[in-house]
Amino acid sequence: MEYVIEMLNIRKEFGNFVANDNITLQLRKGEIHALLGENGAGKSTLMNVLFGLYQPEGGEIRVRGKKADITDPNVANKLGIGMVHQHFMLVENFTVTENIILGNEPKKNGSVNVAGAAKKVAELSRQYGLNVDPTAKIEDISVGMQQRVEILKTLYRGADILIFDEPTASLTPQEISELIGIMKKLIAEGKSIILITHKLQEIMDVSDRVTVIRKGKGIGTVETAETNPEQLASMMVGRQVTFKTEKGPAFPKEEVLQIDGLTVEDIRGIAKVKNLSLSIRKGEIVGIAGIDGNGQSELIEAITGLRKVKSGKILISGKDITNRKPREITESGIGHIPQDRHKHGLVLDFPIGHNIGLQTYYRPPYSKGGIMDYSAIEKKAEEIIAQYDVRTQGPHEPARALSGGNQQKAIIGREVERDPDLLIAALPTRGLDVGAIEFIHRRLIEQRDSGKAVLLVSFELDEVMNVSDRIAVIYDGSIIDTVLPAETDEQELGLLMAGHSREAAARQAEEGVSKHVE
Amino acid sequence: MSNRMINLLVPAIAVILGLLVGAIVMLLSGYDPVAGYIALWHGIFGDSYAIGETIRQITPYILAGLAVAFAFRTGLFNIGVEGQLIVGWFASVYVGAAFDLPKFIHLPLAILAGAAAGALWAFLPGLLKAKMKIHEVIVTIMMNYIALHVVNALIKTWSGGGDKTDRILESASLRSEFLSSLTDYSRLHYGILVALLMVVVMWFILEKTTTGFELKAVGFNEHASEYAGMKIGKNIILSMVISGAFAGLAGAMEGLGTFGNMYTRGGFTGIGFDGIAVALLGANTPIGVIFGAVLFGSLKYGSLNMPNAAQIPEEVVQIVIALVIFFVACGYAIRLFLTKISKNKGAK
Amino acid sequence: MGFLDILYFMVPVSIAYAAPLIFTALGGVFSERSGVVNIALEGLMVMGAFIGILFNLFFYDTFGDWTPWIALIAAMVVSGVFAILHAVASISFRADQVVSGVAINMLGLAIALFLTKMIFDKGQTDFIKKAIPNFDVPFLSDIPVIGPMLFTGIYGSSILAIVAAIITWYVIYKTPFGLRLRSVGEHPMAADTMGVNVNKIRYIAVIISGALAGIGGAIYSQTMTRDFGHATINGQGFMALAAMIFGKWHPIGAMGAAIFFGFAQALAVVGPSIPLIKEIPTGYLHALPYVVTILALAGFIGKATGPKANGKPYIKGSR
Amino acid sequence: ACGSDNGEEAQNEGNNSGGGESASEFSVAMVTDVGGVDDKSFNQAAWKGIQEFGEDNGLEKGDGGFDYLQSAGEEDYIPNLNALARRDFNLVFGVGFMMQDALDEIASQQKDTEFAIIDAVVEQPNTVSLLFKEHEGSFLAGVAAALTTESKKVGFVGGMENEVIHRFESGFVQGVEAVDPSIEVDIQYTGAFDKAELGKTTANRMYSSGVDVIFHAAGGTGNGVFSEAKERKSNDPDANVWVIGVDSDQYDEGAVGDTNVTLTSMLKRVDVAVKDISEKAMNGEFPGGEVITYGIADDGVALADSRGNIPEDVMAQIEEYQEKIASGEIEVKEYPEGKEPK
Ligand SMILES: Nc1ncnc2c1ncn2[C@@H]1O[C@H](COP(=O)(O)OP(=O)(O)OP(=O)(O)O)[C@@H](O)[C@H]1O
Ligand SMILES: Nc1ncnc2c1ncn2[C@@H]1O[C@H](COP(=O)(O)OP(=O)(O)OP(=O)(O)O)[C@@H](O)[C@H]1O
Ligand SMILES: [Mg+2]
Ligand SMILES: [Mg+2]
Repeated sequence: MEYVIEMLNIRKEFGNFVANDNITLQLRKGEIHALLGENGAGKSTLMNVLFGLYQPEGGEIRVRGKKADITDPNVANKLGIGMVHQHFMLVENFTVTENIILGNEPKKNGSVNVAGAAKKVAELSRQYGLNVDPTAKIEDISVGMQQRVEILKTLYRGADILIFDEPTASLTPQEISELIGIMKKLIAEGKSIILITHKLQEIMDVSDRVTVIRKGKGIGTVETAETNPEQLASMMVGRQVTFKTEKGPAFPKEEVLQIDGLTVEDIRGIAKVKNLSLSIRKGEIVGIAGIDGNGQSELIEAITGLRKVKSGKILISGKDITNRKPREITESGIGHIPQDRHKHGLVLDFPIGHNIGLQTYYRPPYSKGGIMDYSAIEKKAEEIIAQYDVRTQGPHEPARALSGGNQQKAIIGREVERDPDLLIAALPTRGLDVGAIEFIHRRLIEQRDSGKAVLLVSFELDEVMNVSDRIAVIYDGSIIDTVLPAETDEQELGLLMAGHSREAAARQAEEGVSKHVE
Repeated sequence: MSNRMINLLVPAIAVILGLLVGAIVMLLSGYDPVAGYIALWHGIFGDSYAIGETIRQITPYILAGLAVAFAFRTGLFNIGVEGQLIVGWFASVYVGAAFDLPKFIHLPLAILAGAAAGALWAFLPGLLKAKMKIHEVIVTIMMNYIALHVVNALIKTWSGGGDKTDRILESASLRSEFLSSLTDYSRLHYGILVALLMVVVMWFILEKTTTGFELKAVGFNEHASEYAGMKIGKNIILSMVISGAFAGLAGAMEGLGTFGNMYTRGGFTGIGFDGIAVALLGANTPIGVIFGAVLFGSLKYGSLNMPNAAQIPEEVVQIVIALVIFFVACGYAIRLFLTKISKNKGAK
Repeated sequence: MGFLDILYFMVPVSIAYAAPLIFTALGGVFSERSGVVNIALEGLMVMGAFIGILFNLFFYDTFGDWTPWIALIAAMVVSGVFAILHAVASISFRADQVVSGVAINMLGLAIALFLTKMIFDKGQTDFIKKAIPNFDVPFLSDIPVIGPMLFTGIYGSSILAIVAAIITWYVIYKTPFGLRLRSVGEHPMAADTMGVNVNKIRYIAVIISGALAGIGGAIYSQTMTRDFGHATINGQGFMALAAMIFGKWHPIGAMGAAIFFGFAQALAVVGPSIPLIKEIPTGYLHALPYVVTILALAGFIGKATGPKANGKPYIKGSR
Repeated sequence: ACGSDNGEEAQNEGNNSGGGESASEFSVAMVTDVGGVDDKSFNQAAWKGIQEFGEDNGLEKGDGGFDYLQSAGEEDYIPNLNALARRDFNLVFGVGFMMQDALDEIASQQKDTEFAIIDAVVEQPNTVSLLFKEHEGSFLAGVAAALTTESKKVGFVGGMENEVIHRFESGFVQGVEAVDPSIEVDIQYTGAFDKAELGKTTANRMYSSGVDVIFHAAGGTGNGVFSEAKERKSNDPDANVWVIGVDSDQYDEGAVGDTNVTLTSMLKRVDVAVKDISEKAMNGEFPGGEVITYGIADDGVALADSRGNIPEDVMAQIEEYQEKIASGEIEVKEYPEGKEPK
């Protein structure tokens, strides 16, 4: 059997911490090879070693049978290895084309031939059905398109060994199915792929083989055909994991959040939320289903006071909080798990303890008369770290050093412990492993059961379906329909999210239109 | 080798390296480094007078360093300490000379005047940054020149066309018979206590108060701070104002301690700019600032004695000082080296 | 003076004043666009001013009227080399870029003065025989209104500065190097994964900034003072830094800002013959240029944010 | 350290003239102000005087001979003065009015050392204050300018405004008026002694508006004035632009090819004063507590040799005025109208 990549007994240490402990991974030509492991297991590290960003302390790498010594990404690129990084490696204020050609720019008499490159990019993007706008600035395009730009970067360089580090973490179902289509195309062309994802179903759908690692150690490699999600999960976590979180029926009580005719504009003055109305009651979880960029972020920012409201009203338990300061809003009973945990959720350079105090530091017991009582904050932090199983050396460790999964648990702990009437959870499980996801879902449901309201925004249909009691579908800035999980399915939701009316959706379902919504 | 150990060794080695290279410079330019450094040593610690003057020199550096450091902790680069120092100097002298009050009121009042003036001078850049996102560096640079010319003009107006202000009254002076007799007529004054007190104040604000918590948070991550309900603008302005107050105090130390009056100035004092290095050498921590200030102050004052006692020209001395600063700044390379050898030792 | 006379006076003066600042500010643009804060511009300018004069003095007999121009090249080279110190410290040794800058500023002045002492055995150099000349552009200077404003008494160095700004714009926004330069200043890790050698680019950028600041200094000393002493360069480096930010790290913007500063300075000089301004007492008039600048900032410049990675050393595999 | 020295000096005076060891019985030193020892102004002149005195009396540079200390900032004045006193120099000069308070303080502490201050008055028994009648010399500069101008417009470029510079302005204006009251004097202060670009722009403004002679009292800023004049001269060799230098002879600064734009310079002979006082002190005649002003009569101020840039006949007229001032026939007002210090 011919291997294009062989990573043999790779060992990588950070200081005295061993991130990769003699891990072996062998990639066959033309296969999709999944790499599975918990947050912090060492997947990205292993791949960064292969891509030349890290130098391994031990082991050897063979590319197409020949021993290779990959000292930096340049070497990897030359060997035809391309990597789509977990945290996008894109220059925000560059155009798509500029990002793609960076490093080997086509020249026309001395200057960069942007026009020519743009053509080539457009060509490639058509060829693989990636549909990206070569002239758009990265900061202006959706995460999904940024993802595809990352892919184009590798294709542009003619890589035939592709590493995808959690490509689907931040994609909508549509985008995911598109991505899967793309990967299949690539394989058809004889390329080989290593795929990191926390979504077992994806692995089952697309991969040929799976290598599982746990806490830096290789657990083993299995043929996808001969395994199942449950087995994979227990392999990586080391215990049984339940996927569909149990939850009893909801008993909605009085109204907590009431939004009437809300209109919100983005920086450029374009209306992103259009005359939107929504109401949530205590004891229920309302899921907002929708494709990224349909106004979810603006809606949440408006509710939480991070963005100005153009027109309309937002009431929280009857109190008008339209265009109030964030603090006044949080104090009137809103908890907020922000979409971007690194930008809004945490002060990464603060210890995790300070971060847990971020919303409450200014009032007793955490401070009295303007004087901080850090010991009180730490005590609280330690409670939360214990209760929410945040894996860290303790309250003093900088938030930066925690895995996103654990960063996320800390944030959830912080917000839930403030005991808000309404908990807004935006993409709360993005990038987390199944264990962490299960944990977080359980917490959201607990909130509901204790008579709180939860507003869940997610691009993951199954998440919305599993967790919410009611699903409000957002399209082009307004709620076009509200459905009950029991009475709908992924196809219908998908169609609604694409802007079709329920009738149309139903009709199409009859005609048995495509399983996958392209 | 333990980390604490290394942390202590790095600056020490840096200073030594700087002095070594400085010695080479002196040799190449035909001067005797040994004599030079002996002179430097005597210039700093030679006798009670030298020590007194060295401490006097360190005093404004501590405050200027605190000013820069404090702003940096909130993510602001206050390059306008120089100007804030100048207005602080003038304000303190004005109050010190224009009013006649009992010492226990007059002195604090004069000191406060200095702080207030500095704070005021830093308020505008803060405001422009907070409200219009105008970069503080450029505004503070401009404010430096404005301070220079405006204060000169004020001195003229006040002194009726003269070149210097009246002398402050005894009741507003930081100097004391006791200290100068202790140090053989040096100009050592109680300002050093003010400076050290301010070190504590900065530490207290940053590490103990909610304000400090907010200032640091905003400095690290504006978005998260806003999310957490902090007022970004307010914190930016506050930080500049406090920073400016420290700078103004540095001026007050010159006005009420070292000089007792103020002359029209042809140029800047330089203390404000050196304060930038002082702060960063001290990693923007209150204690670190003391280290930076001691280094700068000692070199600056002690080096006066090198031309005096060893006939080494001013210019060479300046080169040596610059080299020391340079090497201290390059501490990382030394740290790297130290950890390497300590590793190798560990390996064996 | 009539209004036009005032303009005829102020415009050329502003451009002349701006030339050294433009070059130096462009240097700043290169360095900071690559992510290296360059507060060392002042010291690099000092070095340039000194070398310019020194070369001019020693080689006038060899190069005659061309001396000032060749002196610019000499200054460019020496300051470029001198800038390597800043590069090593802030890129390889991860020194705090501001402290390193402060040290370079002290060092530059000290070395220049020391050599002056050694060579001329006094505090300032002799006077150069051939300064950078100014001239009236034939024909163009006869055009009414704009002739006397733009084409009269213009310095070759000013033209050079404007050309340099345009070239810089081209290099930074149109060439592969420019693309890499900006990427390194915005997101070095991304650049690294694309096979761009981050530190190499930064070294080049810092050296270029030294070279340009050197030219700036040499232009100043060869037009304004015609000798070199301790006060020849005092603050221009920081004004250039201000111009760079004023211009939002954009070459053309920086040029505009520098010319604006020149205009503000000239305003203070002609102030006594301008209706409103003449009311301001002299003492305060000296502060006018700086006040005007702040007003301009508040008025129509507004928000300016530098390159994202500015001031942060690039450390592989850390985030 | 050396209270009784004066006495000894007096006795040793005889063999002093011969130089040699015994000479080192008397030692003299100075502290520069922030301008530094090479400021082409009073610091440099003072050091010149001390060096000459040293050579005349066979002194060595260093302890027991002659020496100077440079001040980087005004906070250095006191330590420097103190250091020299402690090194037992018999006579210590403080150069520049900025040193007034510092020297006052040290003189009151170091009672055994003799001090002299330039451009300011310090009332201490062991201190002599040396002032100059800049206005008298500037008067002559004004005469020279008035007799040279063709456009009937002359200019004065000042540095920072202070009493000393006001004396320059005052004398210059009176000199011009004495010759021809109809001549317009364009006066501008640049607010700085170290901003050549300001000097150049200001001179540019003046020359553009028809001024053809500029007298500058602006230190380094004056550099710019020369640059502007030289630029105009080299562009148009028969342009009528002149600069009158200040403090030291600035002839070299005016060289343009084989012509020269330096009309003359108003010399402030700090060196003369320094030598004079040093000799007095060495001979035990130190005028402690006195205020001595050096004017035209005592060669304290004068015009430099114009190397022919001022024609004979004009020179003759200037000398007439010089006589009159020396003899006191002409009384030169020290300060301009409304600029008298309070
Ligand atoms: N730059 C780094 N410096 C120090 N330690 C690191 C660094 N990157 C990773 N580690 C350590 O290595 C471990 C594995 O990190 P890695 O990024 O490979 O996890 P992962 O499997 O990619 O997790 P996730 O699924 O969340 O992406 C981490 O738990 C961390 O302790
Ligand atoms: N600078 C660092 N120092 C120490 N550990 C780090 C550092 N950066 C990352 N890590 C470790 O790398 C592991 C994975 O980091 P990563 O950011 O990929 O986690 P993640 O859960 O994937 O986050 P995200 O959800 O944002 O992708 C974490 O366990 C974290 O501890
Ligand atoms: Mg990862
Ligand atoms: Mg992840």
